[in-house]
Amino acid sequence: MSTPARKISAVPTPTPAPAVSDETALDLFYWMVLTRATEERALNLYRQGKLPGSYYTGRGQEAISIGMAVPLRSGPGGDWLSPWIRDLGSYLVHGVPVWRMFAQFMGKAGSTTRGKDGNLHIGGREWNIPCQVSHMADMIPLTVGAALAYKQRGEDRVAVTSFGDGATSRGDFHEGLNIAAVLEVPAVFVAENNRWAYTTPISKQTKVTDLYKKALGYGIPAVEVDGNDVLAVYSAMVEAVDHARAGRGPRFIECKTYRMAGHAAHDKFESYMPMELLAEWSDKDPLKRLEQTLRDDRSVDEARLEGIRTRVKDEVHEAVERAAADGYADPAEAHLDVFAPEGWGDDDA
Amino acid sequence: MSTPARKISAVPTPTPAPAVSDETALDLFYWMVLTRATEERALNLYRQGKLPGSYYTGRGQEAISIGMAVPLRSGPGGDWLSPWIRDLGSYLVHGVPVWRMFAQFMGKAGSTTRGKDGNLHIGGREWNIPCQVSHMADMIPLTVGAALAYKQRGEDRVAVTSFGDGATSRGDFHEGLNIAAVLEVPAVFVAENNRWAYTTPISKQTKVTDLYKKALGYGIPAVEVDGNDVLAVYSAMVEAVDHARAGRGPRFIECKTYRMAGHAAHDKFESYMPMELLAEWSDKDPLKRLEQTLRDDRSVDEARLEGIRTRVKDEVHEAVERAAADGYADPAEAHLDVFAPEGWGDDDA
Amino acid sequence: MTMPELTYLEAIRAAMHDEMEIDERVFVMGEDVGRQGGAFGATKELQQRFGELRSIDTPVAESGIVGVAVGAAMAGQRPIAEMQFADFVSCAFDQLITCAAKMHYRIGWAVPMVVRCPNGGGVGGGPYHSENVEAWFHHHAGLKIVCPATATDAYGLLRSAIRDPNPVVFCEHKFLYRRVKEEVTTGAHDGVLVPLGKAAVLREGADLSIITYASTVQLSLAVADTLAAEGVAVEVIDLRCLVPFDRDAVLSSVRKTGKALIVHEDNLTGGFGGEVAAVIAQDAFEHLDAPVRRVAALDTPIPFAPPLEREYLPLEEDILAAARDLAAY
Amino acid sequence: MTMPELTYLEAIRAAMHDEMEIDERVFVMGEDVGRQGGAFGATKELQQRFGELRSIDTPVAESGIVGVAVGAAMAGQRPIAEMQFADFVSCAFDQLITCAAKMHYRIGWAVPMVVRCPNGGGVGGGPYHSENVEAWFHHHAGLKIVCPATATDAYGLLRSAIRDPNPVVFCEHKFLYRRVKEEVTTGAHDGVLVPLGKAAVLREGADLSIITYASTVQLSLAVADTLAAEGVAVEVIDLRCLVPFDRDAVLSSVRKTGKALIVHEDNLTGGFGGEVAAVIAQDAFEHLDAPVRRVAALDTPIPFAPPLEREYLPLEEDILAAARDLAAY
Ligand SMILES: Cc1ncc(C[n+]2csc(CCOP(=O)(O)OP(=O)(O)O)c2C)c(N)n1
Ligand SMILES: Cc1ncc(C[n+]2csc(CCOP(=O)(O)OP(=O)(O)O)c2C)c(N)n1
Ligand SMILES: [Mg+2]
Ligand SMILES: [Mg+2]
Repeated sequence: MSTPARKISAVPTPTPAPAVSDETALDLFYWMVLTRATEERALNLYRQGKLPGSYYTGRGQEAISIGMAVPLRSGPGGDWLSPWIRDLGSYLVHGVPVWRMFAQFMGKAGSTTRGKDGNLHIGGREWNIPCQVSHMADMIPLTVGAALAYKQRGEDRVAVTSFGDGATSRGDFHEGLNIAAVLEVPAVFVAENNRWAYTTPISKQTKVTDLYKKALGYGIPAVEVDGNDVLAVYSAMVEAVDHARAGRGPRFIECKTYRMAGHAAHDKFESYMPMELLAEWSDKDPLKRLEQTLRDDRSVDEARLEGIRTRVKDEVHEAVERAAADGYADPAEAHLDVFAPEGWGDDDA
Repeated sequence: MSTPARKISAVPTPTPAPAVSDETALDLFYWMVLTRATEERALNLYRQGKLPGSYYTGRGQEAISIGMAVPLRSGPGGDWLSPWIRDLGSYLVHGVPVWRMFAQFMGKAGSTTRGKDGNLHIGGREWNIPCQVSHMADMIPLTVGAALAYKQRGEDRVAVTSFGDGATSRGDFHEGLNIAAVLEVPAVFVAENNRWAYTTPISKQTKVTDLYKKALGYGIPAVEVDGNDVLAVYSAMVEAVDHARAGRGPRFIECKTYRMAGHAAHDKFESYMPMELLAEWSDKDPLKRLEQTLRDDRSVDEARLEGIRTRVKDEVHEAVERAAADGYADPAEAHLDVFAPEGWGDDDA
Repeated sequence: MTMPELTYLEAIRAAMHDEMEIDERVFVMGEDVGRQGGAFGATKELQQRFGELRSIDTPVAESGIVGVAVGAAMAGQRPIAEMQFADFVSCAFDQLITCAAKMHYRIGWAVPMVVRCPNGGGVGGGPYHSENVEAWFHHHAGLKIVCPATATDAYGLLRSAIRDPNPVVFCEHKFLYRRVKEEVTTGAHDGVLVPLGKAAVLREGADLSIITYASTVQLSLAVADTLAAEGVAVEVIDLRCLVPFDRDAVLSSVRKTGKALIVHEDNLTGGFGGEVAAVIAQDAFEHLDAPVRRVAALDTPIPFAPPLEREYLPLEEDILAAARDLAAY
Repeated sequence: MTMPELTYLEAIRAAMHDEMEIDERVFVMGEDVGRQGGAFGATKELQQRFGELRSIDTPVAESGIVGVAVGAAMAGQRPIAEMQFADFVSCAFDQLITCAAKMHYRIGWAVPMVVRCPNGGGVGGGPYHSENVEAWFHHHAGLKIVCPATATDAYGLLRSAIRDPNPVVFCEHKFLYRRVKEEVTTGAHDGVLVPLGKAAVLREGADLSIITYASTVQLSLAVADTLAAEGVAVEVIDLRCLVPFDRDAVLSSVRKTGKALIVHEDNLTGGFGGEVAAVIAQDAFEHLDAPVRRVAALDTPIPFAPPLEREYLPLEEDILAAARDLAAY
């Protein structure tokens, strides 16, 4: 069952957590299964030496990447979403086709960056997904800026970004949240507290390990939720987005979770992560939990779930094939597009 | 009378506010009178066109600059003090001779920077005062670093810095405080909340206008004090410094006050600062209040106070004369000292 | 269309005003820019005219300000972020080079924004209120850099910068703010536009090219006058923009004169002059009749005391001496 | 004294270890540097050897890290701050140029610290894990910049950098970390020291000077080999440090050969090569027999996909082509 979000600071009009319909729950299930399958496949490709660079997985954090993305409006005129590298699922939900994710990891021309950037540095104007940079927390002020633009134009759009516990130590986290609060923009901040930043445990990152408390220092109402419970994340997000969309200012959601593997595929995490804790959190696997809820509390047919799993398997297979068949961009493209051409964007004016 | 510091977050061993002796109170009085007189004289010189650049005064904030500096150990092996531009008095207490302050404003060779920097960008290794930069909040990480050095060497020294409400919006405030908390260094942070940053009122600076609450987001115990009551500031500082010196980690003090003039001498503040508030705060003038306490509560002889005033008048007069008589550094010095010479500091190794 | 006599500073204000009149997406943001109109008055009365959502007072947070501008630009606005002094753009360096500069290259999503930087020395500002920041950025592909020297250019280049779909670092020299003045064709619809990336040949001459920009343009013209009286014809080129760099204008001038003197107020090492010299030494080598000379400030922080700052800055006499040397070579 | 065969990365670790052995003031700090020994292992086991106060894991906060290092240095320590990747020093830019660089000039109080930056491309890192940051700083007086190309230099220059009383940006090229290896004289008391500011003439030759540093040194030597077989004697100069810049070494080489080719992996515009070219064009002009040429990366962000990154980087064949051209000029 979904644990209700613990409210820390009064939200203007306290609405009861919206009931999540079975259809939505199944939708969340589909996206989580797709995310898990995509990541598993990518990790295998990495291990086979078929992906350049390294590989970062969000396994065990899919409840967050999915729960925060599903409540948003996607597509042109939709909401801005700038997800953290653990949040592959967010990209999928918000519109990026699976094959382009694989093309991205492979550096192919079909990647959203035409191979100019790698891993989850994915984006495109058609999806209102800016292309993440490596520098942690940098996307926070950008997200505030997008929210400001919506407010200036009187549009009922919101801007959302997610980030890890490590990112909260950076100045841009601070400056971004403070400006968001003062300018009362429709932004939602999702902190994914998985208790590690590379090899650094949260105890060495901050003395205030409940990240939602940091938001209170900016006057931003904040809640903490069980980040391994997709229904909890989804509900908290629906509420936060509704409020932001209604012009009541920014919101902050801390999702408590645990990093289930190393920082990246090359990281020998066994040397520093306590195995007991990993085992413990493994029992809280968000996908298992959602499956259980669907079966036990919502009496969803196993065949229906299996149907989704099969559909996903096909989708991923097809996506990998397509990405593998794709070529690299012509090297000449390396020279292009440093600057946008004159007149860029004039159509939308 | 001194209002006791309101404790926000438990300080490990709550000690009663130490009683301030008459001698100490008179000492505080001397420094406050000296600070006020120095600033008044400097402002006059500025108006006469005798100081290049602009001029910033801390009039009305002397309780902070003096109250935070007097509890510190000065001189070689003493405490690190990095005061904000409103805190001329801190420099004096911590050892900078008055005439060198004037030389500083004038850009003379006798300035602590030999004219290479101006206004309160003052410092010197002999006083453990680093030379402030203009960039607000930059000195916070530096102060944390000095505190770290003392901790590493097992010295019972503390590092102190002060800054305005505006500085709390900057990333370096955040990064510095967080690192201080995590590394548990002996640093004391003094926020001077005078409710303005240039023309920006605190309501546009942050939604959390009680700055001590920000420190709690880092797990740093924090108190707020009446920043116009030098005995309150002094007592809070004694307590904070004692705790930091004892190795119990950083402390944060918010001094609530009001900026009694424009941002700088050239600022036409009448256009944006409400005059009623200025009048109201004028009644809370920290020097008047200390005088009153000394006379009424401590029965100090008026003659004794007058003696101090006379002594200060002479000191300031002499200081201005000396600075005026000083020359500029030779232009050739502009070329020198970009780098420290090999072997610098080897004597202390 | 009107042609008032405007100072460089008034021209900057007029450019923002006029763009804001015709393009709702344009807005200004920064510390004290709103009700107060900024530390120098560049945004004076824009809030009164266009409202609080288009002239935004921000907290003191340069990285946040620039980052917010990047996001707003991507979301379809045309932000103009003001740094209170150019020096403080150091705090926003990461946002500029990491987010603003590289977004379009990676996903073809443009970032049309301007960061206005009150730049430069000569005003007794000391090390932290006098920096020339233009050469902090030309290394970083994806940023345009504009450095006007006249009121007309300040107006026309700023309007072009606001319209440009790319992030532009606009270095307005604060020494020139009130010291430079001329009739400027303003007006929301028919004010003058000066294109980015075109240098101006301010004086033609066959003997020697001075290549310069911003505060040293007037000094170079004075030197050209002096040398004209001595029979030396100096060509003076005002780059106006460092990125895009008008390579052709520089090369064709130097190919004609055979002698190049590069002048900027910024310090020598790592200044833009090195880049100009390198281009000349590679691509006009066969036409060179003399060493490529640079006149610039000392490689030190900018000292505060008037005699020290004078020593630091390149003065007219320094330019004259170098130009004379070169002419005589 | 021992002479183990060390990789460039091991040499860096050994330098820190050996300085920490003999100077209690020296300590390392940064993200994951402690128990883990850093993302690349450069500080491996230093915490185990020297304790938690001398090998400090920090929060993710580059500006804070560098600022803390500045303060600790002023208070008498000798901090070595590690950036996890050089790219992230963008976040610490302000602390470096505002606090570290200008403190001694203003009050004569030195800031002896090192910021280690795992630098450079060629490792498939994409735009944010491949930057060459050395040219972000040479414009800013008060910072030294070191760019070793060999394991011995990595060791000897890092030891000198740690001992230097000034802030040093130490750019260690991560492509070289495990690819470059040699016997290095290590040892707390008698390990080799390489002074800052002295270029190395790695190959003497009378026909053409290649001036380079870091990852392009090996490529340039290979080009020298190829051209030697063609009868062209190439002199190869490894700058080792950009600041202090060994002007004399460059000028005397170019005065001898009359031809200069400047090579770096960093992108062309605003790279350090512009400065070198400008110095040559001014002070060795009379000896030049050919244009001053530069070979460098594209003026773009650093693309991720292998074929694009290859296009971006200056390759041996690019250097060879330019050198041949120049030799034939
Ligand atoms: C400014 C900056 N510094 C350092 C890094 C290197 N780095 C990449 S991910 C990471 C840790 C991230 O931790 P966290 O924010 O908790 O996210 P998680 O990986 O746990 O999802 C670090 C230090 C970076 N990307 N950006
Ligand atoms: C990083 C940075 N940005 C902008 C400025 C310009 N500036 C100087 S003082 C000031 C306001 C300071 O306000 P506050 O911190 O409240 O201190 P107060 O002046 O009230 O004592 C500003 C914006 C600066 N010095 N540094
Ligand atoms: Mg984490
Ligand atoms: Mg204030």
